[in-house]
Formats: sequence, C-alpha cells, structure tokens
Amino acid sequence: MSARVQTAPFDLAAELAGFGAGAGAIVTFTGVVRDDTGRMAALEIEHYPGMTERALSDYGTRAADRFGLSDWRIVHRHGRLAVGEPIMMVATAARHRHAAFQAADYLMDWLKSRAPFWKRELGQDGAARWVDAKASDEDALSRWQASSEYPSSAATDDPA
Amino acid sequence: MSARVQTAPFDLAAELAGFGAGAGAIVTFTGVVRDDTGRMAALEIEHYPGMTERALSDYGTRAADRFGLSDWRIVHRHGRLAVGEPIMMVATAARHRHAAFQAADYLMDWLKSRAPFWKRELGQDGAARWVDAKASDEDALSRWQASSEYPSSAATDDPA
Amino acid sequence: MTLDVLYFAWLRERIGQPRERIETSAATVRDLIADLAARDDWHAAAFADLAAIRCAVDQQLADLDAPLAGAREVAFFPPMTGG
Amino acid sequence: MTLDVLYFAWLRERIGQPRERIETSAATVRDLIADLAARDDWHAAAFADLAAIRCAVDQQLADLDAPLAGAREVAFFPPMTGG
Repeated sequence: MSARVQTAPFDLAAELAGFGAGAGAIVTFTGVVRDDTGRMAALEIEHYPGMTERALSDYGTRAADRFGLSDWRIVHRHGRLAVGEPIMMVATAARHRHAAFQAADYLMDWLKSRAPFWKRELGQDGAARWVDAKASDEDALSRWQASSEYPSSAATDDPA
Repeated sequence: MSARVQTAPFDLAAELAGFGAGAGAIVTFTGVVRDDTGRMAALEIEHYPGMTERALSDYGTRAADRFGLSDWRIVHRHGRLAVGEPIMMVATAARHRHAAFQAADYLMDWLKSRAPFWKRELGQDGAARWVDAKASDEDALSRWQASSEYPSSAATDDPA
Repeated sequence: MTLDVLYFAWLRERIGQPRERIETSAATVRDLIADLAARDDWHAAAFADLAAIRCAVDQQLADLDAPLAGAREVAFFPPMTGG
Repeated sequence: MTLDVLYFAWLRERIGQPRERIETSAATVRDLIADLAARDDWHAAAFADLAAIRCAVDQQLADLDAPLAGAREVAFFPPMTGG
C-alpha cells in the first residue's frame, strides 16, 4: 500500500515482487507515452510536490476501502519522458477479480482528472503544447462520484 | 498476440518485454492460487489439450477485434500448483485505457467459464474436491454475450 | 460412425477412463448421451444430470442439440473453471 | 493574512512565476482570485477564464467558494492531466 512520485523509470516486475501476498487477483495498469502525431519529441510532466504524494495516497486508501483491496501501489513519474516510456502504473490486489479490476479502473479515473499532474507535449520542431483535459475523462470519473467527497469540478463556476 | 498453456511458472516481466509497443495503455491480470480455508495443500488444474490452445486463441482474437487491441497475451498453467503460485495471466494493450481494461475483464470472464480447464483442490488431509463453477461467473459472462457466437450454457437443457 | 469420446474432470473419474472410441449412429449430442448412458452403470451415473454437463464437438463448445454429422471427437465435462 | 500562492502549468507561465507570498483579506478562493486579478495584466490574463481554473487550498482540491480562514497555501492550475 504505497504511492510514489519519481523521475526515474520504474520496473513493473520489481514493483510486483511480494505485492498482494495472499490475494487471488492482481491487476496492473501501465500508461505509456504515445505519439499520435508522429511529431512528438517527448512528454514533460509537471506536478505539485507535496500535494501529489498526499493525493495519490488518499486515492489509494479510498480505493482499498471501497473495493476491499488487500494491497495497492501507485507509481507516477514526472519530468521529461520519451515516446514509449512508461509514465505511471497502478497495481491492485484483491480476493476476487472484479474488485481488483474495478479498483484499478477507479484509480485511473481519479489519477487522470484529480491528481495534480500536467502534461506538456514537446514537438520535434521545438514547439511545446499543454495537453488539454478530456471531457471523456471527466465523464469516466463521474461513474464513481456518488461516494466522493472531492469537489467534482469548478467548470460550472461563473467568472468572478 | 499469443496464447500458451504450460505447466511451468511464467514471469510477468518477461511476458511484457516488448509487449504492446506503441500502445498507450497496458493492463495485466494475474490469477493466484488462494487458500480460503487454510487447509489446502495445492490446486490441480486439468485441461483439454488441443482445444484449450484453440479456445484461448479464439478468445484473444475476438477481444482484439471487439476492443481494438494492438496486442494481447494469455498464459494459463495446468498441473499441480501450490498456494500463492500464479495460475494464469492476461495482458492487453490498446491506445486508451478503457479498451485495455474492458478487454482484460472480458477475457477473464471467458476464461473463467468457457476455457476448458477444471480445478481440483487438494486438501492437506489428502482429500480432493473438484471446484464448482460459480453462478456469479456465468452472470459476469452474460454481460458480453450479445455479440458471442458460442453457446451460452447447456444448463437449461432437460435430461435426455 | 466412429467417434472418439473424451471425458474430463469428474466425468472422467466416474466413467473410469479419459477416452474411448465408439461406434454410434447418434445424430446429435443428446442422442449420443442416450447411447452412452445405456452402456453400463458408470456411464449412466456420469450422465444422470445433464444440467451439470457441457460438451465440445471437434474441440468447439456445442450444445446438446448440436448435430454429429462429420464429427470425429466429442468431449464431455463439467462446467469449466478456468482463470 | 499571509498566503503562499502557487501556480502550475500555463498559469505559472502566464503569471511568470511559480509562487508568490501575498497579504490578502480574501475570505474565499473567489475573493482571492479577484484580489490577484486586480494586481496586473498578467494576473488578470491568467484568471480571465475561471472555467479553466482549478484550485487547492492547503493541498486539498477545493472549489471557488471554499473559505480561506486558516489557510496557508493556495494553488491555482488548469484541469489536471495525470495518468
């Protein structure tokens, strides 16, 4: 049961050594830098030191409570990542597969829209572009919202 | 894109080396021998040589088509397995996380109820007991049934 | 018609062998079961509860009304418990 | 009240600094934004579209009407894109 933020690559096998002992089902998710345009040089990830670790731990603990996980792990990188490099991973362990799948899915939806990371694509031409949040990620998160205490969105607020 | 049946243990890290190149999302599921009673010595898995490999390949191909996977892998062990040993794994790779999650979930539901494996629990007292299929696994599978060509069940057939 | 009939898990145990080669004129899986169940008490006991039996014809899952024309291998087994 | 105000991603770029320590009497996040936006054109531009802004008070996500009493650190940033 741990969350880490780091610039270094992680090794899925090493993360899973001893993970989830006694569980019947282990699910992992790995996010990888993808280049849809063929013109990307790298992805740069900014985060909010201090808050990030706290948020990841909170989400992990909440997932463990909600889905009865026996173990969980979140590793998220920041800094500059090349195309094809792993960005982050989530692992969940539970007695049965549905709990492990749902918890990993739930954690990913939270991480996508509520963990304080911001992605910037660096083009081969030197241009940098902040990645926009996707409405589909917000929709995905709303599937779980009933039991959330976090504010869902500031998007409906009027300008001051 | 491969399916294997074997008695030997598998190494998740080795299975994932080079897996899903170009994908943005990789999901893995690992099933582990669990002892709920504290009296189990081992799990023994019987399968149907010839049909098993074909069925696993069919399910993998169908998942790839349905969810747009760029890669998938299924490894399932048979023979005698000790408590805590990995039984099987599924890995799925796709552009986006929901496809990878759903495909892994779908494959697990098929493997649980439609792949020709039969589990027998061997007790520490020497007793052996065939594991019953669970109605919940059949229910889980019915979520995907609309697009299946396989017969869903013979359970409603009358005695001859 | 010559058929290889295979049994798995407790069906294999009850019938006492993993496979047998038989001659039959059964048109469907259900006919084949009736044919097999009539052979001896072991077969009869194994096939007593059809709701607990699944089958494959030539290594494809099939239901009890599946035709056997052209089939070479039929397998009977309890509901599968993979994964 | 003394507050550390942090900016991330394009908010940091538009405002031209990652953090600043300010004195304010703002009672809520929304009041604080009005206070900051009045400081100069860069702040005004950064806060022009509140729908594009998220915030955290003492490292917990908060909405724009969250009270600031007792707060020490407020962060502003665009919608998060983790995972």
